[in-house]
Amino acid sequence: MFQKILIANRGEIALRVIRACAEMGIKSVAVHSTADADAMHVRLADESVCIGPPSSTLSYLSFPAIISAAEITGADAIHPGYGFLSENAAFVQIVEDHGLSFIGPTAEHIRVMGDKITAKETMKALGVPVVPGSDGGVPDYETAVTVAEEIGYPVIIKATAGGGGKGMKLAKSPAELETAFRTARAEGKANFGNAEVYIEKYLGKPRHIEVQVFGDGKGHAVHLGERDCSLQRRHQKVLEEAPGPAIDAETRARIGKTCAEAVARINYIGAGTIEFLFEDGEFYFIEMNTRLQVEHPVTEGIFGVDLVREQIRVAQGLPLSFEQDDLQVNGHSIEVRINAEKLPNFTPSPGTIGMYHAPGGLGVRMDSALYGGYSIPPYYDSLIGKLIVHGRDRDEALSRLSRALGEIVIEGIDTTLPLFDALLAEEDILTGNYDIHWLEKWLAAHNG
Amino acid sequence: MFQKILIANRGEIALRVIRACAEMGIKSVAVHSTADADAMHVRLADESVCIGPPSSTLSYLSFPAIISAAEITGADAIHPGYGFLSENAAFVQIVEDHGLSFIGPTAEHIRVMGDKITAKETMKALGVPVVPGSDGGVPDYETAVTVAEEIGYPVIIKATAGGGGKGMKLAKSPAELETAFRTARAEGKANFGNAEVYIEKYLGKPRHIEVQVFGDGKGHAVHLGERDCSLQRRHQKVLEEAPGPAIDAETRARIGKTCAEAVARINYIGAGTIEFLFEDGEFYFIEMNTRLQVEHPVTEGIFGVDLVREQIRVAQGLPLSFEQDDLQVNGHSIEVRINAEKLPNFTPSPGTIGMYHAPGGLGVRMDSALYGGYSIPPYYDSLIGKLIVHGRDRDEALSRLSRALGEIVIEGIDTTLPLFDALLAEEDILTGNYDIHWLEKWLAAHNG
Amino acid sequence: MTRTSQDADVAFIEALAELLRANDLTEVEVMREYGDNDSLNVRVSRQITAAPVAVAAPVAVAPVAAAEAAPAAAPVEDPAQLPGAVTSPMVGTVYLASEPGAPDFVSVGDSVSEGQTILIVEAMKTMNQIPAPKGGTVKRILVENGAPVEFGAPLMIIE
Amino acid sequence: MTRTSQDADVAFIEALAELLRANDLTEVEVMREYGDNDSLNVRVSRQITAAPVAVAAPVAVAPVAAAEAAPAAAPVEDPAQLPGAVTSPMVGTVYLASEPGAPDFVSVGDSVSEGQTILIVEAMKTMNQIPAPKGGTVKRILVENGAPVEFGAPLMIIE
Repeated sequence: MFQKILIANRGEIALRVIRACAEMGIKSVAVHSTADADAMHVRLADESVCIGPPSSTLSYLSFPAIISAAEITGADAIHPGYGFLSENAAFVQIVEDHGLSFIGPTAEHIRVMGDKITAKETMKALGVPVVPGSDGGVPDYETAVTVAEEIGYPVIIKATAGGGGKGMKLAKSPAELETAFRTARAEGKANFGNAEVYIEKYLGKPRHIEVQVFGDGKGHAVHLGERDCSLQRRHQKVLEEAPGPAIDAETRARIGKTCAEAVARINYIGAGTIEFLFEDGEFYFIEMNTRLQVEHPVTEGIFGVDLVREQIRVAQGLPLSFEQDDLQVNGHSIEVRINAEKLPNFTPSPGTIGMYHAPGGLGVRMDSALYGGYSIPPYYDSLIGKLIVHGRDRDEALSRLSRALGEIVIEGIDTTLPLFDALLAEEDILTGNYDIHWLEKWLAAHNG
Repeated sequence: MFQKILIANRGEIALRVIRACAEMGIKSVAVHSTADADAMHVRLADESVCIGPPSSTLSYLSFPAIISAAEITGADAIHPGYGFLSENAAFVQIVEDHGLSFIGPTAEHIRVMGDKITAKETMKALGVPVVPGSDGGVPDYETAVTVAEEIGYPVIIKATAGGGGKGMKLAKSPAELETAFRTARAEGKANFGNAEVYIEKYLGKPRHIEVQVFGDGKGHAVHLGERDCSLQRRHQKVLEEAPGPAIDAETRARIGKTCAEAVARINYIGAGTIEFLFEDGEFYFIEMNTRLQVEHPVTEGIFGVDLVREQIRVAQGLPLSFEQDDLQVNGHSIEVRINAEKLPNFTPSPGTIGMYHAPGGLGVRMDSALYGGYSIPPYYDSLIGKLIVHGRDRDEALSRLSRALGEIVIEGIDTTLPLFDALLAEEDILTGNYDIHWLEKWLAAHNG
Repeated sequence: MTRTSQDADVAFIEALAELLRANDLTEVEVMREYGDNDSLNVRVSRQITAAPVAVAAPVAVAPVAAAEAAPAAAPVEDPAQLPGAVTSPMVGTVYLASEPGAPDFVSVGDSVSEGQTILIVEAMKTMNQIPAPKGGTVKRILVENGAPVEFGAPLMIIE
Repeated sequence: MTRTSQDADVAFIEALAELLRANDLTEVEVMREYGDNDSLNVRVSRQITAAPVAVAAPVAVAPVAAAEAAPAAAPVEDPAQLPGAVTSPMVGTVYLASEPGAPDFVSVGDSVSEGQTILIVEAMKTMNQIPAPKGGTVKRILVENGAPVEFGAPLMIIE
């Protein structure tokens, strides 16, 4: 059993892991750059080691610094959090070469899922639905007709050599196919010197739905339902919720089973997230994240389990502390990401916090490394806190979110908090009627 | 439907009610004494009214001040919180006479349950178990033998006119009865001029178990299981948990059904708590509290419902938002009461808060009206916060409590926080092996 | 513990205070045990201001008046703090006359004598006559007829 | 213990205060036991204002030395801030010699030239030779052989 875990991260996620360690009776070691000497994760860990200067490359991303810190403190295992080294296969290998345990999947799984093409092929082979397409070049219009019929309209024709929107043509119906096919070829030829095109299913208004899976590394795995993370700005998630407003119990059970079986078959170990686009009742694989997600607390909210505790358990060779049948959805959870950013342009806003006051009461969870008087260094991610609410249903969770937002005090810097007050006044948010384009459109309309 | 609710209270419970109002879209009015002008409940309510000087008698207990405040703000209803006017039948009458709604039971129910003897008779008639006894004077030893056999040993013989421990004699077995009986009579005669004695079941190491009930005022009621509040100092609860470590599902269902049926039969409306001593598998009624309890969050923790929301619902004539079958125990919750008191003597410690930092993360709820820089006035109760944790089981909840206690920062005053760290090192606390005398004995042993 | 030792304690604390001032300190804390049941804990602290600023209280009145003239300016006037302010002894509704149509109890410029009713505050259907706390001239009436008032709200200025 | 000792206490605290002021310290805390039931705890602190205070680095050396002589006194020395401090460029384990049994790279009193190896920090099985950043004399060696060091930890003083 682990006696001491080093957390190779900072901020709220380092705190998250320290809390799990404390509750499991395992000592924690914080590592930090010189810029983070006064950070909360340093204060709350049992031990701390300064591992380098502010630059992440020389501190939180430095293999020798982190391995050395583990060695001089006698840690048994390293938890990578998210970001930084959490999906770095080479780091996992080095951790294991030094006789330490990595709390996460194997280097091999990280490597496979880290390559988009290999990941897609692997998932497809494991029975996970991917975006249907021609699987390579479509030589002529006649073949295009056959392929498009198989896939079902609308389809998109893309130049194999293309990018940046050039050589991409939409065909909503068979009538539009020929023009789209020939135009895409022509644009491919003109722009990239290559007329070859392929065909894929076109998704107009998809949602981002991700399925939380957990494997024990011994061929057993469960799923913990889905999260809807469609509200994104520049591919950064802003608000996440579980269960997804567009997913019913039957759909959840179906896709969940598919995902759990897929990761069980590859002996996946630890927490993983399989991300999909979801439209018209169908799922299309995007990628798999082989780590804890920022938004994992919404899943914890509806299932009442501690995902970090489970990560630590399975990394020690223990079984998961629950079976699939133990996991029943209970109510609804929403998370909002509080960034040190100034609206409307989301300009980074580091600085010194004056008063910090966390919201409290029933159904409110705050995961944040802030404290009154803390100086947010300008070197790292702008995420400074996550407010997670839980209610018996989505309406109760939304009301609670609104109420809790009204209690937070973060003086001294600008934050994204006002964005959430504004979103909660939108009918589409209140009804859950949004897709992955909704927030960008809304921001464009409101900041124009 | 209520548009605006006035909260006739202060501190964390005023905040608790304001939060429920905010989540239900109902405006809130805070009332406050001049000493509480800067209090959190004043800051977070939609409106506030200064109702008098620091003295409670002239502010939070003043009928005219509170009724006037409701009238000038146009409130529809008054929530009394706990303490102050929450169990004052005359106040309820005046609230209703002024055309306002009282969020709580009727004046009549408060009156009946406010009188210990009437309450006991009423509960007994409703089928709620009370301490078995002779129901009046026992004239001679022969009768005493019969009564004691019926009740079962051990029994205690008490002088009818007695008090303060005088004229109270314990008989653990039939062999001890005669001496006990005659001594009690003699002491009664000598001390109070009256030799009459009565006999009751003796409870040596009872637990304090209370059952949460909720009535809709229309003959329908449910129970929300029990809380174990045995850890008390001078009859003040210090730590509460649900479910009770000594109560199994069958026992819970049995006593819960008895209590729910009892309050349903009297058309009880709102939240109520039926308090029992519990020993050897049997319950013995002590009293009924016709209001929200300080420790209601542990019940909210395991059932996932908002009791204040339900109070407000039924006060408007709405049904409860759940049925008995919807209420399934989920995990374990523990609350600790953080008082502004200096250990070891629990000396009141009002003063100005320096930094205040609430604990966060999974399964942690903080109900507190503190904020950094707040001055705790010396005029009121010393309760300044409640830390409530939830875990999948009792062990997880205990670990989480320990972890969360390590995160709280309350600078500038002394608090009872160190007591809980010490309690969590005690085997009896970790195993749930305590009764109503445990804490007093422990304090005596540790402060001697 | 004798009472006379208090003199010693005071002298001791006075010495500490002088020591603080002479040395420009902010705080001295002393915990002294002299033996059984004889101990002394002292903490002496001293706020060092940024720079000597002479602020005499009466001077503050002038900026308040200025604030009235320019409502956008910062410090809000608190009439309850003005000399001669009569504040409400209870929360309720103000009535300036005994009944609708009747003349007001007092008007600006009136001379009032101590104990004379100046207005009524209604609380819970009870009409509470509010007396002038002292004789003088009604300088300002700060509430309107029928207005709600909190405890401590300024009602009039009588000087 | 007699009350007259208060004079002694005041004199003692006064000495501390002067010491604070003279040395530009912010706080001194003293816990003194004179024998059974006779103890004195003193904390003396002083706010250093934003007012221009000329703090030349070398001046700081004097109070630091004093602090070493009296370990009970408050502010902990930070050798990393001393002039001539050589700090660790990485986290790892310090070795003062090239291998067990070999002589140390340098000893106190040695003259070293810029670039000369003064010790090794091992990180991830790699022996990193740490060079002297400048020439001078080894005044102090602040780490022991085999000790773990953080990034930025002071290793030696070379002046």
